[in-house]
Amino acid sequence: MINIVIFTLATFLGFELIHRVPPTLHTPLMSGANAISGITIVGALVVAGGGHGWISTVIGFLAIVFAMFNVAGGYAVTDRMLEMFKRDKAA
Amino acid sequence: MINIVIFTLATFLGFELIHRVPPTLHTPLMSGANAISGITIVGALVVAGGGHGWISTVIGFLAIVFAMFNVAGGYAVTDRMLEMFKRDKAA
Amino acid sequence: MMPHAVVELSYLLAAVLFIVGLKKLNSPATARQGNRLSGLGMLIAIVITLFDRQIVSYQVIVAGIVVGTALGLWMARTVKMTAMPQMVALLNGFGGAASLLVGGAEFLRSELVGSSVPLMNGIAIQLALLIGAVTFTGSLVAFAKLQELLTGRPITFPGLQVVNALGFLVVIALSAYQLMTAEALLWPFYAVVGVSLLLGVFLVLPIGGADMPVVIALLNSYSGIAAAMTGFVINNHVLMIAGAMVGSSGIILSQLMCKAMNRSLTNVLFGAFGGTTAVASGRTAEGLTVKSIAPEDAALQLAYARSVIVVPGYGMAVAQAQHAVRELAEQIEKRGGEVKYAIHPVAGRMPGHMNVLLAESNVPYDKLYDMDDINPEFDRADVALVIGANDVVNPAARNDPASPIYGMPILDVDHAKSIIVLKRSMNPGFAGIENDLFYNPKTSMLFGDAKASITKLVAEVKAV
Amino acid sequence: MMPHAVVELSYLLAAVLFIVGLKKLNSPATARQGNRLSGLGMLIAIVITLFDRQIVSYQVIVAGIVVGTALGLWMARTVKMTAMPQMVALLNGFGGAASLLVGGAEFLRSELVGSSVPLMNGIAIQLALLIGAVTFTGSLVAFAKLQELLTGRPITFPGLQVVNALGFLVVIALSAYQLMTAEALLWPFYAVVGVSLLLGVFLVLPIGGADMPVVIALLNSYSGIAAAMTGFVINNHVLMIAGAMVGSSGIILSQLMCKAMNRSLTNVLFGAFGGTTAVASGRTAEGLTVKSIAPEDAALQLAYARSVIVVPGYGMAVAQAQHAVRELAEQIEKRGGEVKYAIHPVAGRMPGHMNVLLAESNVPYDKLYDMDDINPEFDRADVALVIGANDVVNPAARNDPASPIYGMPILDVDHAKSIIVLKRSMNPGFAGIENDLFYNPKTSMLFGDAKASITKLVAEVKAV
Ligand SMILES: NC(=O)c1ccc[n+]([C@@H]2O[C@H](COP(=O)([O-])OP(=O)(O)OC[C@H]3O[C@@H](n4cnc5c(N)ncnc54)[C@H](OP(=O)(O)O)[C@@H]3O)[C@@H](O)[C@H]2O)c1
Ligand SMILES: NC(=O)c1ccc[n+]([C@@H]2O[C@H](COP(=O)([O-])OP(=O)(O)OC[C@H]3O[C@@H](n4cnc5c(N)ncnc54)[C@H](OP(=O)(O)O)[C@@H]3O)[C@@H](O)[C@H]2O)c1
Repeated sequence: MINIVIFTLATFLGFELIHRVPPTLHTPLMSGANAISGITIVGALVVAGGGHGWISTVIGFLAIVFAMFNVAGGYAVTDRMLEMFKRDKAA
Repeated sequence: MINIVIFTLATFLGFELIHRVPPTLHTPLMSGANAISGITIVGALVVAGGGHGWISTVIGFLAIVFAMFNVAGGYAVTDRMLEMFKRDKAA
Repeated sequence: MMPHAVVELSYLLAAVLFIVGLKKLNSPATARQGNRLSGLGMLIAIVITLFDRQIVSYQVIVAGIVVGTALGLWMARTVKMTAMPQMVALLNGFGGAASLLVGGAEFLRSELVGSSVPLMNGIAIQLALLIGAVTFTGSLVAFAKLQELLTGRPITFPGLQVVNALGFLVVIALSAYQLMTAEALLWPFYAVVGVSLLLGVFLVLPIGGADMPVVIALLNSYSGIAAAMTGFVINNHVLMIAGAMVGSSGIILSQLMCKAMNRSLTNVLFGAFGGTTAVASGRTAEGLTVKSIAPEDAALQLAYARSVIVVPGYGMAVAQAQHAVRELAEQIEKRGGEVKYAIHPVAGRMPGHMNVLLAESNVPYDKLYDMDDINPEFDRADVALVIGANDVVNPAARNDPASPIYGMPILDVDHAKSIIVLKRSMNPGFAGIENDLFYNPKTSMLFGDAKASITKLVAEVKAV
Repeated sequence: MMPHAVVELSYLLAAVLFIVGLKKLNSPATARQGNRLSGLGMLIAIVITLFDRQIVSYQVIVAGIVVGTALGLWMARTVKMTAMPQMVALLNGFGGAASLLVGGAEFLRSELVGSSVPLMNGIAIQLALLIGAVTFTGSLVAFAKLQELLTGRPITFPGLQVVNALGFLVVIALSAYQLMTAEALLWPFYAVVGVSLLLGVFLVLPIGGADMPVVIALLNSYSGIAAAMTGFVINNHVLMIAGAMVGSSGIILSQLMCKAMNRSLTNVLFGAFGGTTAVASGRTAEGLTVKSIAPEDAALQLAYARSVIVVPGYGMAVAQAQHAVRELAEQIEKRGGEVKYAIHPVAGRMPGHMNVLLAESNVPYDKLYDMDDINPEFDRADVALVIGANDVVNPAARNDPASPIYGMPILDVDHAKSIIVLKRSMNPGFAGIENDLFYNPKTSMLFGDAKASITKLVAEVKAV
């Protein structure tokens, strides 16, 4: 139950935060938010490392690969994009 | 522990929400937020009604009076102020 | 007793209503609805608590609710709009008192029953006591200062802050002792409450009357945190959520005020600002002349102005001149002039003070402009009409690095073609400093109580 | 194993870093730091999990992390900026797959061990399976469409939506059965996963290629919710918080795009928009003439313009003309002209697409203006240079109630003194409709690939 409270609060907080991101940053926002959703890596680690037999381990391995791809790729590509955003040096 | 998580999330959410209140509404914001802090009435009810002996009951009674003053007065005076804010009829 | 899930969901619903209510406060058009939703959330929280908990003695509860509600509503109905700062201080203090009492009752209960409280709850109880008590007495002192039951001057003595620091340490030490000891002791409890109550008094006494709004915002924040602490104690998350949000609200508002005054929070709390009057700043007014103007002449200027910017300040609140101001604006508009209102973020004695007063007198809120929006417009204004404002239009904030208000953002009234200042004398405003604006060749002073002066102006403009 | 409080606080710290990271995304100046803080939060969450949980087989984990990270970084390094929509789709799909796998593993474990799962967790597992699977295959289809492995046209057949609705009902029914039955059954599990995977495919196939960004934003939202569900399953709040925030982010972005296109989300998802090409709208282009212009003449206009507004669109991305555009702007600025960029919220194929491309070519972000800010400036512009934009400058959105894009807010390029449009032909843009702008007497068409045309323009302006 308390979990639903947390989920609700985080949803509201997400709305407020995202609403303030300017359109200029919407593409990095998408990839950055994407990277955050890779948090499911925590679940993958728990599954893979728990020693619940080989099925779990295989599934866990795949889950880790997918999630880490999402995390590493997401953060790196977002960083690459954001690096390019520069203010006018003259101004 | 989970309570600290909730408190943290709510604090961040509060910051985001309040930052968007325009200066024009800062006085009603103060009294309105004040009314919300009267939520401690819930605690007062629990204390007063629990039947934990007369000390608790007396303290609980006082707590209810104070908290209800805060709640009723806060919401009512905020409503009174907000009622006065009107857009230009001509515009 | 109700099913657990229903109770929890109802509390969550209450929390969501608080959130949505605050969200809707971001525009005057939806703010009232937001406040009502928030109130609905409160109602739900109260009702569900009454149903859920094993309430044995309804009489006491009903009595308490009736008394509290009646008093609160009566105050809310009768309070003058100009007395809003006091009202908020009082509400605040009562909220703090409630948290203090709840914390105390929970402490006594656990101590008497001898049940051992988890450490987290123990800490929360001690915090509820400390913060609740400081909020209670601090708010009452703030109330007394604003209501002028106490002098607005800082009341202080050498070493006061040392005493406060010591008191604070004592509370911490006693609380820690209380948490650590296994015995059921009452004296540390009474001591914590007593010292905390005194702390509230001594923390606020040395702060000047006009800094009270910052104090109130901060105490508001505390009362929220105290409520959140009682939430930890009775393990109810709606209290934590609501309390935490109020906590952040107060902190934001006090920061905002400090920024608008270009002072640090430390300076406000410990600076004993506003003690000295009329400190001559580096450059004094000697040798400069003041031009006074008669109501008829001022009225002529206003009647023929195409664009007038009204700059209200604390003096408008003191004189209760807001209704007269609206009348004057209507007269000017009738003659084809345009009237806008320039609202400085710390004009008056609390944030948004001027807005509420002008709203009361039916000035539409889209004619009220924030400092940043209106400042560029003074260049084009024919007349800047300064009504009981002083510090917020003092050019020393821009020019005089020696001035105590140097660096504070101000309204650029001196960019207007002509300036008319309404006040009773040459006395300084809250900051206690000379104002060069009054000696500006473009400035004319219309001396007298703001309400009386404006009433005259209205009559004269009508007669033009 | 670490002390419980340390673990919990570390997860909370990770969540706070995600929050602060998103907060800092509100300005280009702090965005990069924000993204890195968010990444730090992720690192903390991963490390603390490795330390805390009873991890027995580190080899598998290390292998998985190395493989996944290597692939991810390699993609991130090598992907072209113009291919960002595909990249996001792929990342998204993989996130969904991970949630699906975690949900599946948890299900199998509980089922095999025979431990009875609390109802809440059971529901969360089923939701993780459904949402994870739909996100996975849906994103892959979106990727294929954007990468042009599949046609961009809607692929649909009569009754498809009925099939989808049925599939959805089947999943719900099977999940409910699974939750209710006490037996350890595997077939409903496989069926739920299988049908959900198909659902993802069939939900996205009937949506046109240019609507993919909306789909991706929505799927992004789903992948967040799927992550939150796995958080419910393994009872970890950092997953819930992060997942919920991503969930709201995707919803906001898809709403924003729909609003900028003046279409409902339902229309995007089920409208099979973009199927027909060059639908003649009410008023066709017959009898109107198009004025074509030579690069030399266009260059002359640009060279002597004092104020140029560049309007980039999808064609600039196709032609990869962003670097050439910057060069052209520099030449114009060298000659004393002022160049601004007008960015329509749905120009290109994903929100912020043009901004990223122009940032890549080193255009400072303070020269990029949002639609509402730049629209009033077209009145004062000498030349509006439209580079591969079409629908976002189509005046039919203002004038022609019969047009499918009627009501969509557009850039007011037709208010400029002169308009130069760069495109390859008279073919329509994504919406498949004629554009009256091209027949406007003020408009000159410079036909050809945008990059080639602009390179010519640069040379010509230099030569002037
Ligand atoms: N708003 C807030 O939240 C807040 C918070 C903390 C501190 N403050 C401080 O409060 C001050 C506010 O500035 P302000 O310009 O509004 O006010 P001010 O600087 O305090 O000046 C008010 C002026 O009004 C005049 N006045 C008083 N009663 C009057 C009457 N009946 N008729 C006509 N005039 C009258 C006074 O002059 P006479 O005596 O000559 O009439 C005085 O100079 C600032 O220093 C600000 O930093 C505000
Ligand atoms: N950005 C988003 O988030 C988003 C999301 C969903 C939908 N959409 C939709 O996508 C559309 C975007 O509008 P838009 O104005 O940017 O693009 P558009 O309307 O799709 O038009 C693009 C134009 O670029 C031209 N073009 C293509 N390749 C070119 C090249 N190599 N050189 C020069 N010109 C080239 C094409 O004309 P030729 O073939 O004649 O060259 C085409 O008319 C809108 O309809 C919008 O609703 C956008």
